Amino acid sequence: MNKQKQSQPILEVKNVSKDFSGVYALKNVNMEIFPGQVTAIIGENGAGKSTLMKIVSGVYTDYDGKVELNGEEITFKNPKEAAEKGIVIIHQELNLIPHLTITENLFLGQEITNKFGLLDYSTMNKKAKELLHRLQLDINPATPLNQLRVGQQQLVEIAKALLLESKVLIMDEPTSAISDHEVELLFSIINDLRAKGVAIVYISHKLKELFEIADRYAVLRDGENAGAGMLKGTSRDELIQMMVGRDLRNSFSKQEIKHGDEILRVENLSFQNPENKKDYLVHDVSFSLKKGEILGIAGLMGAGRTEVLEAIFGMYPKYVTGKITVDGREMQIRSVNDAISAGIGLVPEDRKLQGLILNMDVEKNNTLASLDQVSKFGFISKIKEEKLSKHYVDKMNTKVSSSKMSVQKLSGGNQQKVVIAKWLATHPKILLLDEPTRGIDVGAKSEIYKLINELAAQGMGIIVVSSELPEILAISDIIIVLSESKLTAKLNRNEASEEVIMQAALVEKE
Amino acid sequence: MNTQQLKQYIIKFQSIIALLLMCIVLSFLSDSFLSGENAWNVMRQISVNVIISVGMTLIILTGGIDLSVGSILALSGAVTATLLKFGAEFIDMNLYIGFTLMGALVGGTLAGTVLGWFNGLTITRFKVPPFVATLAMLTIARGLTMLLTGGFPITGLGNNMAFIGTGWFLGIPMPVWISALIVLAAAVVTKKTTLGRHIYAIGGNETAAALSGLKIKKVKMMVYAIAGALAGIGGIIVTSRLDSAQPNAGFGFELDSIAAVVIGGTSLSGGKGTIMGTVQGALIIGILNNGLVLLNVSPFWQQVIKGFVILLAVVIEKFNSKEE
Amino acid sequence: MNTQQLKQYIIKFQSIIALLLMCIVLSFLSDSFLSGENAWNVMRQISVNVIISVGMTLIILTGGIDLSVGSILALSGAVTATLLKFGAEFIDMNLYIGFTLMGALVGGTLAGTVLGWFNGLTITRFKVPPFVATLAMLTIARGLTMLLTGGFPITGLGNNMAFIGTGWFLGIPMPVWISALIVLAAAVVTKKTTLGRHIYAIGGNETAAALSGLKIKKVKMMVYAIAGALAGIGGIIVTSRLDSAQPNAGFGFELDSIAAVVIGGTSLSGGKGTIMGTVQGALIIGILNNGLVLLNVSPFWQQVIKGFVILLAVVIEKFNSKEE
Amino acid sequence: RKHNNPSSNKIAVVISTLNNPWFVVLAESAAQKAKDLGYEAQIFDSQNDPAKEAEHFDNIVAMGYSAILFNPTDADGSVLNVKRAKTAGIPTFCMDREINSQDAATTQLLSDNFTGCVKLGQYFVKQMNKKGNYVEIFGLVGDNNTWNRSGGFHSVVDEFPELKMVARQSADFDRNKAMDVMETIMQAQPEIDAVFCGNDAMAMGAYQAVLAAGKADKIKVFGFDGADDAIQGIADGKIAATVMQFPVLMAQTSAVLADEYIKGKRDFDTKTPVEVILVTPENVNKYLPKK
Ligand SMILES: Nc1ncnc2c1ncn2[C@@H]1O[C@H](COP(=O)(O)OP(=O)(O)OP(=O)(O)O)[C@@H](O)[C@H]1O
Ligand SMILES: Nc1ncnc2c1ncn2[C@@H]1O[C@H](COP(=O)(O)OP(=O)(O)OP(=O)(O)O)[C@@H](O)[C@H]1O
Ligand SMILES: [Mg+2]
Ligand SMILES: [Mg+2]
Repeated sequence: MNKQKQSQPILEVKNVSKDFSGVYALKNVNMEIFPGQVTAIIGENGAGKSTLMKIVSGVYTDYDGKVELNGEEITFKNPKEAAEKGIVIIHQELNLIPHLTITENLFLGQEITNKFGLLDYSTMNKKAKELLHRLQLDINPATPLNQLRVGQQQLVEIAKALLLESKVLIMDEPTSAISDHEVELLFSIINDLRAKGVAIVYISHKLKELFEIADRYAVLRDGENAGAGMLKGTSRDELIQMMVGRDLRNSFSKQEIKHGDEILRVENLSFQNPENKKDYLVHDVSFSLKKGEILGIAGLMGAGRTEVLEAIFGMYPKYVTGKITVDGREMQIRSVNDAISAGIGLVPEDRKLQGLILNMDVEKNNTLASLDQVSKFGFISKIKEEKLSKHYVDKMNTKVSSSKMSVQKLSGGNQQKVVIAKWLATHPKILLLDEPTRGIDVGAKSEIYKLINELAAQGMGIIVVSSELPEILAISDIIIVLSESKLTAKLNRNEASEEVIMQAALVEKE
Repeated sequence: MNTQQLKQYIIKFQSIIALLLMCIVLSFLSDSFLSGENAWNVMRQISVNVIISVGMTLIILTGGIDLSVGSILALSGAVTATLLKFGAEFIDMNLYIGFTLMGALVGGTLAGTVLGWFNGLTITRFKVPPFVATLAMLTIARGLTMLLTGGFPITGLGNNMAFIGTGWFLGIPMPVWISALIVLAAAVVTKKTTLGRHIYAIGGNETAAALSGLKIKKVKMMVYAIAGALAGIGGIIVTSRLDSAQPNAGFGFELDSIAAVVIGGTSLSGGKGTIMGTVQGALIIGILNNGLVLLNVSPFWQQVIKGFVILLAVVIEKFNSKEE
Repeated sequence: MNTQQLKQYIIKFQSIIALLLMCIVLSFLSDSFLSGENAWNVMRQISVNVIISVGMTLIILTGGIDLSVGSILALSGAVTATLLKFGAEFIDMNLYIGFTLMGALVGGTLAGTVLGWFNGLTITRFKVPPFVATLAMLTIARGLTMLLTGGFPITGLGNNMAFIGTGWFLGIPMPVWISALIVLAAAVVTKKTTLGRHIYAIGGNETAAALSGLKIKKVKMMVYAIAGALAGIGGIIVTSRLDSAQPNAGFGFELDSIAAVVIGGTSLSGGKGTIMGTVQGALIIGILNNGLVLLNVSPFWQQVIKGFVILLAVVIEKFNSKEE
Repeated sequence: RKHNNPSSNKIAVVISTLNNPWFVVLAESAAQKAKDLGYEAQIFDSQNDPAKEAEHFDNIVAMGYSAILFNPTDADGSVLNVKRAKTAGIPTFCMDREINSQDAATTQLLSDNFTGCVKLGQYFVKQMNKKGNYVEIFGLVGDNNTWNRSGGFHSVVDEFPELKMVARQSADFDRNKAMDVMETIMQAQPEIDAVFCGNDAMAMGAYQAVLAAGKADKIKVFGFDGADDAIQGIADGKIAATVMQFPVLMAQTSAVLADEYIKGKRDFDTKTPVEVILVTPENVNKYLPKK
């Protein structure tokens, strides 16, 4: 909006380096952020994007180099100081308090009090309501946060940042848990802010989004600058080239696989809401899956996609009804163990909470679900375990300095690979993947797609839940669409397009 | 949402129903249970536990725990009694300050505050887990009490001091007044103030709280110091009631207090619970103790029964909060 | 990685250095410290704590805690002594079974196992938090012990029984043998078996473990039952050493045991720690107790010093593991 | 293996607990007397735990003490310890509490709790005119003094059918607990004429409850131990009676006997009874704490 201002960066990063006990996450990184523009920061998993943003926003206080705000060097003691200077960050990890209400979360650390010094709930609730409304999240702001789904929580996280008067707004993968509909909303908000002259830093692995919203880009590779400039006139392939330092264009294309016999049939699957017996999280869903087939499940946030997988995987036997047939035999899946012995594996939605033992090493996480393969009479064979783990680390190209490294030190993408490897080690017949590429860079993504395809080619049946339609379209043989816990469409690969899927996903919504 | 709110009210109600049920059963079993005098007895007897448990609730809400309350209580009582009886002699300066009652009370409470603050210090600055830090303090404060008193009780503290623990004011026993005021203040703090929100937030998700700019260390220090101060006040009341500071006072109080907090529905992992719940928890324990003695149940059986009631209370509580 | 491994070795080494340092200082301060007899004394004295703490370590590794070990120890001792002395009378069936020593030992251990198993049951099936479940058991088991013994010690258990606690075998005291074997077994279980791996996984992230198909409830039940059994063995040793089952034996043992585990570097939030660490923790406490007595420190000061040493040990431990 | 080298002149004082002033006096008087006699003295606190006590004995044997002044935690549980010391050539002198062995200890200086309570019981019966309702508050369950005192008392009082025990509860020898328990009992039992407490701390606690309930002139409080405030209480008409034990005398005598042993004397009586005296308003003046 203000041409003159745009030529002056509001935030400048100069020669910043940061190491975690000797291992460099950032090396001499420079970056400029301009007001009234959206700067996309791109890079593979572990490239250092989040680390850089944590430095800028006062989370990490020990680093080398300089950060300048409006030409003046700044050093923050904590995130609050940064926020006071107008640098606000939406973290990649959700940072909300489960038992507090939405309002309380939004105003945490900046509570409004009345003249007696007591909390002024009516004002806060009112403001919260307005804010939520802006994000089309029409929930009572006095609802405790832990009653919201991940996607809704991410919207609250965004709302929390919007509450602060920001000059620089950093969004670290804000769309990883929300679906296209909410993404559009977020973009309209970003556009508003941009028009008001706010500098926005936007981190995402979804390149399509970046082209839609960003003005500039900056690429990080292995903690170093790998290019920056205006997005206009830069092609997707060029970006990818910068990110990974190699050409990835043809790395993924769907192979035609000959499908075999039916491996999974789900009939009249229903999942009662444990909190409300009359409500169904999954209602009367039926489908079938053949060997070597990839089934994509699409739908909006809260449509019940996760619950379909959870129901099949035996996580809530008390609330699930329906018939599940695996390999022609009807299965009574009353527990996760039943599911595993029936040959089913689930790569869950939230890898940190549900997928990994964070303080264990890569190797032990790899073998957790298949310990009996590497043990005899209950004793684990170290050699076999190492071999098994090495096999999958190599196969999946997991970037680890050693398989004895604790998984919490890995970047998101590599963590996801560890979770997938855990299930592959059990040699499942059917693999359920819930948002397998959430927060994963293009390089790792295409590796995962390739892997999924390979697994299918070996005769595994695969179900993928994803909020990214292009992803669903690219990898699925058949696609089912859920809307408000009901199945609203079953599409063949050739019938499906983004439009058709969105149509089905929005059924009954209005 | 409205049905949910309704449900939540029912849950609150249920907890009180459980209490009422206990009372009804007891009043059938024992004539004396329902007398007004007995009611005041129970209230007075639980008042020290309530006071300590308020501090314990705050600490547990932040995700911590305090095993040292009983020892701190003893030390504070001993400090109060010492100040009151012997004054503080500053031998070096050839100074002798005769402590008035008020001075002694402040001194006793301060002693508790300082020890609580020290707990907070080791926990926040030296990152010692609360369980261990306060376990160490349990031993340290007990040792200090023994050193201060030489292992002997300090008795004969005078009528003014006795009033705090045994007096009545407007028809209500003093300890009940004190505990009620503390409960009220704590309920307001937890529900209505920024500090309260921060306590819940820290217990709910410390990382997130830190990233929201909350001063974790400051809040925690404060909470441990408050708990220490409350243990100090508890110590004063105990000392006053007995007209004697006992070096082994407060032994095992930490477990009673934690039991009250947990029966009251506060989660030991932090971030969830209320002061009023804790009061109910203390009431349940108090009424149980009272009832078992009224019924002249053998002390051996009392222990077994108490254990099962704690289990039962928590199971019911769990069951209810699942409905939530 | 190599530097990292090296560092980790150094850390292990440091912990032992600390122990050595303590020993060196003590041997300068007291002539008797380094005598062989004193060394066996220390080892024998810590053996019961070591045995209990092995169980406690397993429980804490799963993210739980056990406050009932002391009471279970007392009950197991009482059961063993009762069986040994009076046999089990089945009055109804007109049956009298004189228990041989072996039978009594099995019976005592079994009693501990059952109570531990009951802890596991309330924790896994009724979802009572471990702190509360075992707090209740602390009271219940103590009450049951009182009921069983009528509050009186049971004595005169014979020489065979006494051998377990006071005898020597191949120049090593029996309790040391027993604790060493248990430590060895537990170290193998935690490091080399699937059960051990499952214990760590559950403590590290229970949800993820459950979703990986681990049988959480089964593992937890097992761990609590094992801890109960070990408390039972501890009870047998205590009873045997004293030639008498004391109804109030084991009082406060839970805190000593937790202290050993925590000083040994096991995290109270679960998933991280080792059996050998716990042994070191127990050694530190044991040597400290021994040293303070050898140096003729007044019992009151001993408490204060012990508290500070616990703090210090954990601070050093924290400091080291940060380097990791 | 004898450690009894003449150069060692250390005396150990092993005390059942220091959590009770009575035992603090016992321990400190013994240690002081030993020091006065020219020995190094050290106090070991068993914290009411026979297992800790066993540890102390191990240490004492290892460190080569020349005598042990011993206040056992348990009559039976402590026997093995004393025998172990004896085997190592270290004489043990029991103070206040007995161990159930004729030959393990060199001698036992006992203030007989049972007999003391028999005396108290007799006085109690007289004061009550053989009828009325009374309450018993006993001490730590599992402590043998608890049962000695209770047993002595009941051996007399149970002979009188019109003396009815209307409640019997434990208060762990603790003043605060005794007060709470007494308060509650008075609710259930409006007609109480007396309360017998297993020690003076509980007696004082019960008295506080009785006083607060305005029944100080109706309910007679009986204690045991001869603690300073209880003796003062008898003089002030608050407490009806207690049994005086003589911890200082007992402790000092044991130190003297130990000294004699070290100097070569060997023939000691297996038991040396130390008088316990019933203190009532009639004779209280003799025992009032000097200040
Ligand atoms: N707290 C930490 N301790 C040790 N290493 C860390 C820590 N945080 C990050 N790292 C390492 O620093 C590097 C950069 O991580 P960062 O989270 O910044 O990557 P990112 O670009 O945000 O990746 P992603 O796209 O997966 O979020 C990675 O190699 C990571 O393993
Ligand atoms: N534990 C719960 N408490 C309350 N509501 C729930 C709970 N779990 C699921 N729901 C509701 O059930 C519906 C389906 O949720 P589900 O997680 O299956 O959606 P999804 O399609 O997987 O969405 P996402 O993309 O966010 O994973 C939503 O309306 C959600 O709010
Ligand atoms: Mg990141
Ligand atoms: Mg989902």
